Amino acid sequence: MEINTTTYKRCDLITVTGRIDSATAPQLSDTLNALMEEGRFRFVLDLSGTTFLSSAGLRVLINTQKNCKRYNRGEVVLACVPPNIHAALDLSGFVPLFRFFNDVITAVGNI
Amino acid sequence: MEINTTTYKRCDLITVTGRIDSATAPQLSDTLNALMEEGRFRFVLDLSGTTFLSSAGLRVLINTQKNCKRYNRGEVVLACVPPNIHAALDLSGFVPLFRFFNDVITAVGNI
Amino acid sequence: MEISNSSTPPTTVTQVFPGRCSSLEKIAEFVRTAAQQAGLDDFATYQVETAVDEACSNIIEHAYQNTEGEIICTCREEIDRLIITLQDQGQPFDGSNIPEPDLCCDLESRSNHGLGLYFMRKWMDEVRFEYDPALGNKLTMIKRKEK
Amino acid sequence: MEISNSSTPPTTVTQVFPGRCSSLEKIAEFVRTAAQQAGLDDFATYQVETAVDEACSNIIEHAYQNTEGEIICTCREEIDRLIITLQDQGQPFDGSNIPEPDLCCDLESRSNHGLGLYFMRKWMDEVRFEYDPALGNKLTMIKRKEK
Ligand SMILES: Nc1ncnc2c1ncn2[C@@H]1O[C@H](COP(=O)(O)OP(=O)(O)O)[C@@H](O)[C@H]1O
Ligand SMILES: Nc1ncnc2c1ncn2[C@@H]1O[C@H](COP(=O)(O)OP(=O)(O)O)[C@@H](O)[C@H]1O
Repeated sequence: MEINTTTYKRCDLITVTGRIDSATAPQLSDTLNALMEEGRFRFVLDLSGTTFLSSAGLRVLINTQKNCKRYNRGEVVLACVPPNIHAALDLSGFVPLFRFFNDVITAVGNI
Repeated sequence: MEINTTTYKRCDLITVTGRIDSATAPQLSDTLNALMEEGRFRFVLDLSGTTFLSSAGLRVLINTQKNCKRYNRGEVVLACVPPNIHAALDLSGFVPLFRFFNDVITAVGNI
Repeated sequence: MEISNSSTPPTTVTQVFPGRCSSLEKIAEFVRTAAQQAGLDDFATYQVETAVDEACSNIIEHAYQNTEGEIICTCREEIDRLIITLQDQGQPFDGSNIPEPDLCCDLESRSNHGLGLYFMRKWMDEVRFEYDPALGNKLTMIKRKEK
Repeated sequence: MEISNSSTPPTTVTQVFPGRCSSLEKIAEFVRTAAQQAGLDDFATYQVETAVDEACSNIIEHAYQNTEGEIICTCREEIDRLIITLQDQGQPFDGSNIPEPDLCCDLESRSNHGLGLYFMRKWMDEVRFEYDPALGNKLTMIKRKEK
């Protein structure tokens, strides 16, 4: 898994490439926690290059979403979610808990 | 010239393809004025596909920038400006009057 | 160790992996190859990969509790199905009585646990837990081929 | 109407365009082709295209004041330069005494006019205005080839 972070005035764009499983989810969690400790709570997660997402990754997503939405201070939105991963999010009941965007620009523009 | 407008929560992305000259500048002006009348004052102009920009187009840019910046209500930023067009903006002394971004996402994220 | 017999079903391949998170990617590759060879489509393959990843993550985390141990993974293709078995020597476990998680829509009250078994059950056609004091845990998961 | 003679310099091509904004794109193509054939690089070609567009826009807007009229455009390639002339029958005009615009950096006080002649002067090596009561306005703009 590779994580790329781009910080904009408005939000952070987190691009995750490869697998998000029990081996790699802690790294994603660390990245997001470090940003939240700096007071950043608006995240666009670009999953276009994510090939796999297990419940370990789902746990990071839900924890981060809870933390961001608290005090109305931010939000995690998901961009470019591949069909397999969307199916996993759907089965987990996560679809109503996140906003989804088909491309990164729209996500960054609407967060 | 073709103009495509995408409205985001945060801003409008205006993609201009082709020539901005005395024949087509009024159309760009109309598009921007209509948006400003709806109270929208944050514009990302994606010039990646713009092949030509004359003083008629520069006039539209400066007028819109003046209007947007008034009362601190917004801004025009320029994205993906081709070298020839950047040279025209530079010669006109417009470079200090606009923020430039190399890609649309960064522009949308920072406006 | 990889054991494989003839190339028309039934076909059986077995591989042993160290029970560590760093094995998950290799286990996924092993299972994905077996699923593709069994003719499962991309989504069914992804479902199998997910179920196996969840099961192995649980073995590593809960059965072995992050101590040393092995996971023996066997993929058996039959004419109409792919049968995956995972064997470990960790703490005995029977997941059959664990209830489904509550997938309520309210963010704050959503638990961040319990999705692993849920994925296994929803995305495989059959999930069976067995324990034998000599052989340890044996989890069998079956995915039927599309008719 | 297009007149062209031999293909080694001097070469002269002339074309007549209706003095309307909708001609600007065709004029640009005509001039761009001549500039490319004269061996100007991409940026020099863009500079010529800009100067001609500005000059023609002024003819249409100011000389003809959006009434009917023609613009005769001639591109003459010499060994070391491209010479563009634009002729019109509109109101006589001599741009030589028009001062440079004030390119101050303050947005609010920036004028949105006066850039046309400025582009022509800055991006061409020579700009000359002539008026003849019989022939009308003749604007000559010269771009030297890179040595
Ligand atoms: N192989 C196993 N060995 C021991 N306990 C397990 C095993 N698999 C699952 N469990 C128990 O079942 C619970 C539910 O598992 P699961 O649905 O995968 O969710 P999670 O791992 O997120 O808690 C776990 O919290 C754990 O207590
Ligand atoms: N061909 C022309 N005929 C008559 N007046 C002209 C012509 N070209 C330019 N002018 C005058 O010179 C002024 C400056 O021209 P220019 O630098 O192109 O800027 P702009 O067209 O933006 O005013 C014009 O406003 C106009 O009054």
